[in-house]
Amino acid sequence: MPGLEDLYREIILDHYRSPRNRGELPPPAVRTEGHNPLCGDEIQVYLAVQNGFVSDVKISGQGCSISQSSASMMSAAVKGKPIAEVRSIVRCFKSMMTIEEDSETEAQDEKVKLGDLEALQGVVKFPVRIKCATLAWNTLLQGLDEATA
Amino acid sequence: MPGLEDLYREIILDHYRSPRNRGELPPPAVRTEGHNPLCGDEIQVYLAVQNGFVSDVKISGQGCSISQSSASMMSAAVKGKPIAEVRSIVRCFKSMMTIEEDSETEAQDEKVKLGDLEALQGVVKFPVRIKCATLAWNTLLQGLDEATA
Amino acid sequence: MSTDFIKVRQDFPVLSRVINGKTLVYLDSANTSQKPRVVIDAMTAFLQHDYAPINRSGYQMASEATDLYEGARIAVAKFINAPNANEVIFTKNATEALNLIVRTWGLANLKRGDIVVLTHMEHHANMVPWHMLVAEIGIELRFIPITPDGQLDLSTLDELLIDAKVLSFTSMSNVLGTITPAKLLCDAAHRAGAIAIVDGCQSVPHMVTDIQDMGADFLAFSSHKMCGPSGLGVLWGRQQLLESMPPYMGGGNMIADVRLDGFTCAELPAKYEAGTPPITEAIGLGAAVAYLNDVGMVNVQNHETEMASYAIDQLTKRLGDDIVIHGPTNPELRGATLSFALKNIHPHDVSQILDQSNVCVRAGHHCAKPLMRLLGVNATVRASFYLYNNHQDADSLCDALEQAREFFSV
Amino acid sequence: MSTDFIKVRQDFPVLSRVINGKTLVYLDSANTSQKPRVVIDAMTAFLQHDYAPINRSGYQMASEATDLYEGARIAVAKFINAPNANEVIFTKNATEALNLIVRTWGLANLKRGDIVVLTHMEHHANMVPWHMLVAEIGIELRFIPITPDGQLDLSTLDELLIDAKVLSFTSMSNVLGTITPAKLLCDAAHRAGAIAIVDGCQSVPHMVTDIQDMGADFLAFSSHKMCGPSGLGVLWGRQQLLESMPPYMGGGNMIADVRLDGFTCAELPAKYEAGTPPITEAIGLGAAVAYLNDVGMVNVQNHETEMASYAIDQLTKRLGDDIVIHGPTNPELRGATLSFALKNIHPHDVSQILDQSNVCVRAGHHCAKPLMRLLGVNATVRASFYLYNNHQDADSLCDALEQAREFFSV
Ligand SMILES: Cc1ncc(COP(=O)(O)O)c(C=O)c1O
Ligand SMILES: Cc1ncc(COP(=O)(O)O)c(C=O)c1O
Repeated sequence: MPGLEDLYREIILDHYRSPRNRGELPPPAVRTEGHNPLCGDEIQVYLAVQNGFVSDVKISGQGCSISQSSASMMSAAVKGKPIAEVRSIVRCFKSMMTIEEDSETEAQDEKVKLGDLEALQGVVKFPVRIKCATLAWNTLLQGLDEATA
Repeated sequence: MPGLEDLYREIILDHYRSPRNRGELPPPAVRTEGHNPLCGDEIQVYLAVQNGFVSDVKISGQGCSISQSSASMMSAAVKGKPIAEVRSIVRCFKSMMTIEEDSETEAQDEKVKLGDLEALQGVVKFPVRIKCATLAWNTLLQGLDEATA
Repeated sequence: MSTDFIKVRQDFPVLSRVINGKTLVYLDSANTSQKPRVVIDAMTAFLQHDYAPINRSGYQMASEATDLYEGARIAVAKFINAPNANEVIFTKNATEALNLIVRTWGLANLKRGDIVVLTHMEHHANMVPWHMLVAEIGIELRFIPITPDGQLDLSTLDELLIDAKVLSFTSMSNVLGTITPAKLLCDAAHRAGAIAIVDGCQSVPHMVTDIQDMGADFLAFSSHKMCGPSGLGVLWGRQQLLESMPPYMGGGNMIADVRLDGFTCAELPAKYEAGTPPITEAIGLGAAVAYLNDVGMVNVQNHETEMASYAIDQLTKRLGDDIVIHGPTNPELRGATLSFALKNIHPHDVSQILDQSNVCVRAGHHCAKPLMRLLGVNATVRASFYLYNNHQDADSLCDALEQAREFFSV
Repeated sequence: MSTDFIKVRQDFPVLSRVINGKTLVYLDSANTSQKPRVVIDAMTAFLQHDYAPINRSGYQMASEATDLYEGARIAVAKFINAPNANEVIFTKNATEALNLIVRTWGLANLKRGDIVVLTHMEHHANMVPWHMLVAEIGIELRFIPITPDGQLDLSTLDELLIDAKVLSFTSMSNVLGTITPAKLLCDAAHRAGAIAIVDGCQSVPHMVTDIQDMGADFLAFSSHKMCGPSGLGVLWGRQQLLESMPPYMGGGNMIADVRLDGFTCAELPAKYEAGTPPITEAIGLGAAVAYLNDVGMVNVQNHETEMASYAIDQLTKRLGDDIVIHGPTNPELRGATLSFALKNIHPHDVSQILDQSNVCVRAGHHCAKPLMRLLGVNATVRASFYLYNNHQDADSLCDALEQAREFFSV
């Protein structure tokens, strides 16, 4: 359907149909939860941190194709990475997802390779869906803060 | 001024300038108070009842020409009258002051002579002023109820 | 008798809007309704020629504005068959009306351990204010359960009502479309010694309301769901209850007198209308009520029963096993608000695809999260029909749903 | 720089209205203001082409409506120089904004014996809600007195503020027109450890508002007094305060989650906007703010200072000893809201005679009965000017007052 191919890229639908890193992790992994009050989506992010690395990450919860595929791609992108790099991926992703240019400009310079995640760029044209795309990421950020507190 | 002569009849202005029965009465006379929330008018009605008659009535308070003259005419009309007749004057006056025909129809048949009070009929054409004209009367009614309770 | 619903549709200017070459198919009226030309015109004319304060100033324009405002109150009172126009309080929305009851009647009459009965299908507006009393003064909540086909399960009603002080319920579910037996529930509440509060948001716009026949003690509803403007709601309450309750907000208009050391309250309805009210909005609602009366609420209701019947029929025929419609399938037991799930496609994705065809539905929890949990979902797609919708709208909905199914099945 | 106030007047359709052969002389803007064409058109266009729910549904029209609504919030935030648009809460009127502060911040932070300082010139909206707390939890009120020429008497300010938790005051008297020293008062409150609440109803429409410079903690004002629609008010509060306070009304939109046994709150500003908000009205206010920005608030203020000066001058010249104007006579210390008494003629009679000439003023207590008692009257006549008034309006006022004097002197 015209207009929709920007939103529903093939790679997004692929992550939606076959989500990576589904499941839970036992403590001491940190568990954080996010809500999208608009559509009722809920997500749980389980985060294991070891020696300054994200040693494992799992996702559970229910949501639309955008929130689910974004969570799946996120898990693939951050697993095994040093925490500093994960934070910089989060910043870059969120900056890609913002409409206004003024915020978080420092992230512009970081130029982390987002890879597959760039497929989500089309979401920005559908402002209501931005919250779907960023839900997992905000939940991850909370988890990072807790894990490194 | 055209249009105003219906409201400000000569007799009304006369009662306004020289109000009858101004003053207060000591207990056991009943004192009741009325407010017009729109304009801030306040009125006190002092009512002495003896052997089923309104033996004396006094008015104090501040207000506009309509509320003051209506109070003054009221005092003249009810002083010395049997309570039953006073109640019927009140009913007739209030029925004269209502715009809709459906309420208090029983009063229509009573045909009490309102005399000078009929000068106030013109107020009905100025609906906001009806509350001014009836303020003293509602306050009197309260007093009657208290005095005969 | 038979209303021309083709003409009705033409009364709503927005419905001729075309986006990306496609006419608007507005199926979100349970959320908020569109406005007929007469309502827009009444508001515009008032703002252009007659705008003035009410209740406060004495000049002719102010007195005319006051008459228009109070005329709207009388029209609303007649629309729900209230015994007395002074029992109609204008609020900002139905949510304020419900909060008002809880904070005035509720705080004055309820204490720790007192029981309030709700249903499992309440809108957050009839649940969260009670939760606040649970937290603040320790009342207890009980919930009428729901049958598998989305009706209230009344088998334990009398038990639930034992020692209850309040029964507060929706007269039509905003998710399932279920029409609840309001009169029966009010009677049961009164037999148990409880008062009955009716959240009429979803029924008042769609059917005849006779508050005296229903026997409720309070009724709350919203202007914006019944062809009227936003920014206005209605609380109706029995005069004696409203008179006995403490005031809600303090300020201008609601007072008889104010001194440095205290105040006294005005009579009804001013007592509950503190500050400058939604003047233009009330006048708009007056026009909306007149419009609905012209169409005839019986006709509205019949039209919607027919719409629900046609839509359920088509959805089932065309989408078969791929669609699950929540709530009663018998159109006589429900309004034309249809919540459903499309197999393997999240509601948010469904509404996105429908939007491509300019078919406007709501996907989400519809401010009824406890009901969602009961249904085992975190969202539904909801298509809600009103007097201006027609078969073609239902057909467009089915077309767009088929496209969604196709798009996601690749 | 120099605004064309002849053109400004033409922007307001109602001002060309003729009743009984006489053009409207609208001098009741302190009560409620008229609306410029751009505001009426913005509302009408929205209702005719774009009306849709906000925050809830995901289709294009709903998302456009949400952008318009949130755009209005941003416009209002900029208008008062708020650091953050999320600090702007849309309420139904200023009265709700003030009640909200009292019922949330107040109940959470005040206890028996705590001191709240008000002024003797407050509107009932900033007095009655505090009276309610006096009755409910036993707070104590103190009042800043007033000088003979209608200004705040600040000679005992520091004493009054000893141990005070709150200083809540109007930035311009709706009766006397007095502009109060808001910045100085906020500073004094903070020095004493109190929070500062500003009732900006009469100042925000008429002068530049810079909330950061003023240093207030909360600000309340009304859309309908600043060229915007009725049914809408604004509460601004410091983010940290708003975040720390309990919710006000419960219902849709203000929640993050609801279960049968409780709820959690949404973030700002949703937390304080329960239920469907005044959507069309907020969009109208957005247009009003854009209009006022176009005219320029500095120009508005200068125009009104000039109007006040001219009107006071003419009234004094033409009515001499027969008129007593309350409040400051220096136009620099006041807005263009003039309360006065005409010798031996009750205000209600004055306004009645003025109405014959289509001169619209308010006669009454102006929702400030304690101030009235202090002035020793139970009512005043109040003529209030706004950006659309001109010298001719002031002349018509004087003409009509002369006629009133003549009529009653017979
Ligand atoms: C059943 C029900 N109750 C209450 C409400 C709240 O109405 P409002 O948002 O107008 O306050 C709604 C609509 O949102 C509703 O559908
Ligand atoms: C100083 C002041 N405060 C509060 C209010 C109340 O505003 P509203 O009636 O819009 O709630 C007004 C106006 O009536 C006012 O002039």
